Amino acid sequence: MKFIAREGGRELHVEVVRHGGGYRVCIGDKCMDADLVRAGAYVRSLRLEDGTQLSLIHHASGNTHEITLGETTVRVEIVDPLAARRRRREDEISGDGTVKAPMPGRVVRILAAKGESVRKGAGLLILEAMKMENEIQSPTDGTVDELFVDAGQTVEAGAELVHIS
Amino acid sequence: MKFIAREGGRELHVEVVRHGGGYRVCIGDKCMDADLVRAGAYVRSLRLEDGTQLSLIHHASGNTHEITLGETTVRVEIVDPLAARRRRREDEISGDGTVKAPMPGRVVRILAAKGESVRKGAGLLILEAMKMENEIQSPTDGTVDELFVDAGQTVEAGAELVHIS
Amino acid sequence: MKVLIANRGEIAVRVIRACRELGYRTVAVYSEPDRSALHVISADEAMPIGAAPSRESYLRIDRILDAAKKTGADAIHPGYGFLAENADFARACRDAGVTFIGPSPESIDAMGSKTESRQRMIAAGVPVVPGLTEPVKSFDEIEAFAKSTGFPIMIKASAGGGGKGLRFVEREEDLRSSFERVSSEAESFFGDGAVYAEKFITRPRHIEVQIVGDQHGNIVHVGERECTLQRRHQKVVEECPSPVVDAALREKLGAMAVRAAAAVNYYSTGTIECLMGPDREFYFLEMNTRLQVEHPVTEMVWGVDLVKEQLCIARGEKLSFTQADLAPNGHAIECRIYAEDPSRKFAPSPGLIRYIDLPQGPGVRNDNGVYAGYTVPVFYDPMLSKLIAHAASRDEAIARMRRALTEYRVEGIMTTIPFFTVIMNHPDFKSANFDTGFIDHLLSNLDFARTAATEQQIDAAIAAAAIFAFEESQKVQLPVDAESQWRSVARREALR
Amino acid sequence: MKVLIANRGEIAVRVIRACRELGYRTVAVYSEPDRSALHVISADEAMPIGAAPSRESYLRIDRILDAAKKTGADAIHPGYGFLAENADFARACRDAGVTFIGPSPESIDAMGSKTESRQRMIAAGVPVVPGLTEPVKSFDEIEAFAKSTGFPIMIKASAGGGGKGLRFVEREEDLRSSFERVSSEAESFFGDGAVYAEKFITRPRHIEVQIVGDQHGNIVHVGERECTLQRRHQKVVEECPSPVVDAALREKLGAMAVRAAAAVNYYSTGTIECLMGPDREFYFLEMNTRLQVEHPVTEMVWGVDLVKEQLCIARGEKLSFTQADLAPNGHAIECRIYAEDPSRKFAPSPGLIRYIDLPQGPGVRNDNGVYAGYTVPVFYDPMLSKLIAHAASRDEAIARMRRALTEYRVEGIMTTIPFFTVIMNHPDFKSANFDTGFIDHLLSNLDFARTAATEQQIDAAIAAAAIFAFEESQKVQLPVDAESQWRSVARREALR
Repeated sequence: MKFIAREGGRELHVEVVRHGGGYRVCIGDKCMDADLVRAGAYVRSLRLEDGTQLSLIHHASGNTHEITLGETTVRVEIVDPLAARRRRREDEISGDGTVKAPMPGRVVRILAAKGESVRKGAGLLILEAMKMENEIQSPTDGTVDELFVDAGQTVEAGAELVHIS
Repeated sequence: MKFIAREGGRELHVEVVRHGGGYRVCIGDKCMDADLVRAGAYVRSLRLEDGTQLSLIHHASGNTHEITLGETTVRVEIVDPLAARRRRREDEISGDGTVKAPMPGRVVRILAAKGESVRKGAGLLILEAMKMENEIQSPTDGTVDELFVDAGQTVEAGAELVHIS
Repeated sequence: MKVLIANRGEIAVRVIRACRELGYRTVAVYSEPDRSALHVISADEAMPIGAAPSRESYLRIDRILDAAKKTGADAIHPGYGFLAENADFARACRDAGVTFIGPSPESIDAMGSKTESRQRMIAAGVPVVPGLTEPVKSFDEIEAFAKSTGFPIMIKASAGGGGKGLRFVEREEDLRSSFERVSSEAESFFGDGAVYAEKFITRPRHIEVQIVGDQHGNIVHVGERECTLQRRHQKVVEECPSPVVDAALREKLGAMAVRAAAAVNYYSTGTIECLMGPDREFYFLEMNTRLQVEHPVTEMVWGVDLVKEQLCIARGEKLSFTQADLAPNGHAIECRIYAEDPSRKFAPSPGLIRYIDLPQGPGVRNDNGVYAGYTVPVFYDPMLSKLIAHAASRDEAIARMRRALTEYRVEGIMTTIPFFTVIMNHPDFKSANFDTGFIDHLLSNLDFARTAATEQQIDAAIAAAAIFAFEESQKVQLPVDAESQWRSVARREALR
Repeated sequence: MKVLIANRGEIAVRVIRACRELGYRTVAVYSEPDRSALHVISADEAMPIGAAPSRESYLRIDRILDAAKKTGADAIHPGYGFLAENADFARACRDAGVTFIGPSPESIDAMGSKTESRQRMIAAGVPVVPGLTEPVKSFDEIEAFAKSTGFPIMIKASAGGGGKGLRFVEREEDLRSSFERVSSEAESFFGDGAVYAEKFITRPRHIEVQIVGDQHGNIVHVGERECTLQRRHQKVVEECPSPVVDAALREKLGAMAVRAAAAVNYYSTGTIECLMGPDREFYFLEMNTRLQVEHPVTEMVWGVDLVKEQLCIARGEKLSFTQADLAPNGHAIECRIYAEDPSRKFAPSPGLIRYIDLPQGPGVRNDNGVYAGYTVPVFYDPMLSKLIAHAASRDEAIARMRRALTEYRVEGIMTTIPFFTVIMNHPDFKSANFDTGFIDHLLSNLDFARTAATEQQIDAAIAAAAIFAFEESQKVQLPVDAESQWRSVARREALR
């Protein structure tokens, strides 16, 4: 079965087939034989044919897989090629400039006024959570055309804060 | 809402109603106000109105609740009265004498021959598991009228071993 | 004794553990979002004390004393933070006839005031950072001070703050110009030209001494801790003993700490914080009149259970040991595991902990405050747990900590675990060559987003994700139990 | 060094931890049902070695050496059990050019034979249970032995076994009749009238001494362990130090153990097992030429990492300490947590561990071999994990163990945790007044099924179950996160 894997900005062709008692996985033209088993709710053990054993934490939500190996976390999106084509179109349309709250918290200060032009990385507002102030930065160059929150307001994670166009 | 609770051979009338932000639970004519919250997948915290906090592990399968508090495990069956009446009838019909394997293992020796009469507690066979031999005992006085296994045979948990009539 | 713990998180759990070992019943208090927090489900009794913000719950003296009354608790442990160094709280406990498990309100007051504590320490012969205690207007006074204490010094505007109105002076020839600039800045920024001077400690280490005293006047020290590694003035990694303190210096530091504590008639556990220069001269900074976050490293090395000692002291018992009974054993390191994302400038990472696996095995201690299925709330300190490694030597303790960090698995939120791995592997940490600026300097040269996965790890992740997707598409469940894929496939085939 | 661990369960994980701290790569081997066992998912590499039964996998010398060859492992740690005391395995490793992490095959052989080891111990001046080494036919020889060794003695049929053909003789006047009865029973049961006699140790304790030696002839002892608490000749609770051994006796025991080990040119870690009478006379029983299950209690008290020492010794390093460097610190107790149901006569309880929460905090060590979601297989030893508590004194260690046991939560299978709580609370355990018969006697007087819940616990269980059923019926989910029921109800009402 063929998939498209998106990782670190790249798109890779991946093929998975049953092989022996496990699987053969080809990523681009690199192939490996592997065996994958569950060890509890989140831990998976991947064993390669040379004996190398990698324990990983796997969390999937939809097509997005968050896989933690040792100290690093790799985010991979696995889609079948048809869905991938569809998705790419959507991305182009909806690549919008809404800045959302990365965590629940309280808006302490607004740093950028409506109509102000900002550079990528510029501070937009300060969100306080867990006894710390966190600067929310602009993801892109642009103009602040909407502020959805006021200073003092409490927001949930994912709440829309600012729109940059 | 009214229930029948079965615990330790007793049948108790239980009533649960919302009360304040928590519940009022009456077991027979003993009533208590309690608050129950989840703390992870299995742990529950029950807090009584005087402040007493009991952490318990709760595992339900069907109507049977296995609740562990400290070192003791209490098994409670909670049924609504209608279902309870139905169930009691079934129990009377199906109280049969099949002895099942309490764990997977290997039958090492048969201790009671077919046709032999046995007392409650008499050894029926030896089941080996985890490097230990375990004697499977007769749950009742009666006659061995069927042996479903042979010495040397491996059985799964719940496999029928012997029938006593 | 029934003990109410006026705190939350790992320290509340720590105190409950000590109480349980001594056979005391425990009462937890909790704010609304903390109903199912670990400290609540670990206690024998629990009482709600208000809404999420600390000032409406954990800082409410009235409600905490009310909870003690309702549950019949006859002692209160304040933990650290919140009300731990609040003399009014200690006094309110005393007035309510409840034992405060900590020092007297008078000791808290004496050490709580910067000027009073400094004067009492000087009187007790405890070295403080040399400086002018009063603001001056004339250059002569500054010059006299500089000559007596030696360069470098700092000249500061008395009314200053926030990094403004201060100058670092390294050479005598710069003294007059620096004095004039600070005076004029002080005048223009703050409308007050008064300045004062202080010795500048170059490349300082933060060393602190643990003391324990009873209510009968016995005070002993339990060695020093190395707390130099700080991020934004918050301790990050602590060690016991300090790699730069030898037995002779330990004795000197210990004697100083006991003298400092005796000067304020101290009992319970307390910590004397010092700055130490590269010349190993040390200077009293302040005393923390409570249990310290980093107390476990001392416990591991000195074999003293500081929380149990606090409980016994509060009950009026005499110390069960003398200074001569105590000796250090091996080396311990503590990492404070925070719900912060090192790859996003340590942004808080509250939320649901879907899965957590603590490291275990020899020499590993977890003072934990969370569990799998717990949602880390946004209202409080982001500390999840403290990980402590103890071994025969510092090198072995570092290796053990590194091993423990690789076993530590958290899913759902981001933690500072990868950051500690970087520290444990850093050559300057291994050689104990650092000062209080180490972490900030390290972080300015480190992009966590780029301490990235190896190619093998990325390939493994892609393969794992693809196999998962493949199995989902085939609606074949991964085996839940300890059974190999090889075997279950073989079985499926046999069933055809 | 790359180390293959020829074992499973907690001890394999323990060895992997030590290797990781020393920077060695690790290779796990596994039988079919162990593919996702903790030791496999903890290792850097893993190799299958056969089917479930040990004789088809963990006892297969050929396959283990083949796995070492395939993975390039240059050393093998055997753990305990399986091939750990198999001299052929040690020899096969040597022949294959792989370092066996343990003693020489010659030492294993010498201590593996009852008669050879007894003779060598006598030659080395190590006390053994006094007895006739050769069978006799005449009463005179028995009488002479009885008079020289003192009563009570045991007379045993040389060909006997299984409790038949033996007599316990307490008084001289019973000697002749007992001799005649045993001789005639021996003749009729076994067709061989030969008998022998042995001193009978009344109410014995099982005390063992840990030794460590390098390949350069240095041997030190690391104190004794108290292993008297046994169920069916299996150790259940172990302590370090023994509550009945003082410093003088420790020195004597230690010297004896070093002498015993030196007599067989021993290196690596090993244990001299002894019986000790109430008169504190001790007698060599056997030597275990491997790492002991209960090694952690020694590690906690003596500050020596025995597994790391084994690895360094196997590499040819000299011991990094001398006898004078070692001293005990505090007291440690170990409980072996088994998948057995104490309320059903300790019947094995394999199966899926749905949930497990290990105790944490000060002085608590878990040498664990399982995790939540793991299915305990039926094929192997039922040990899940070892729980070790360390504190400043024996009383505090007991209190700590009791505290840790209350934190230990397992759902899905039954464990021996409640059994240990009974032991920790037993007055004879607290006063250290026990012999090897303690547990069997305790169990004969104890019905675990009836160490039942209190009325409050039963009411709480019924209430919890009923609330759950109520909520299910209302299709109201219990709050998953740290939110109180009070509050979410209040919110729902506010939304109306």
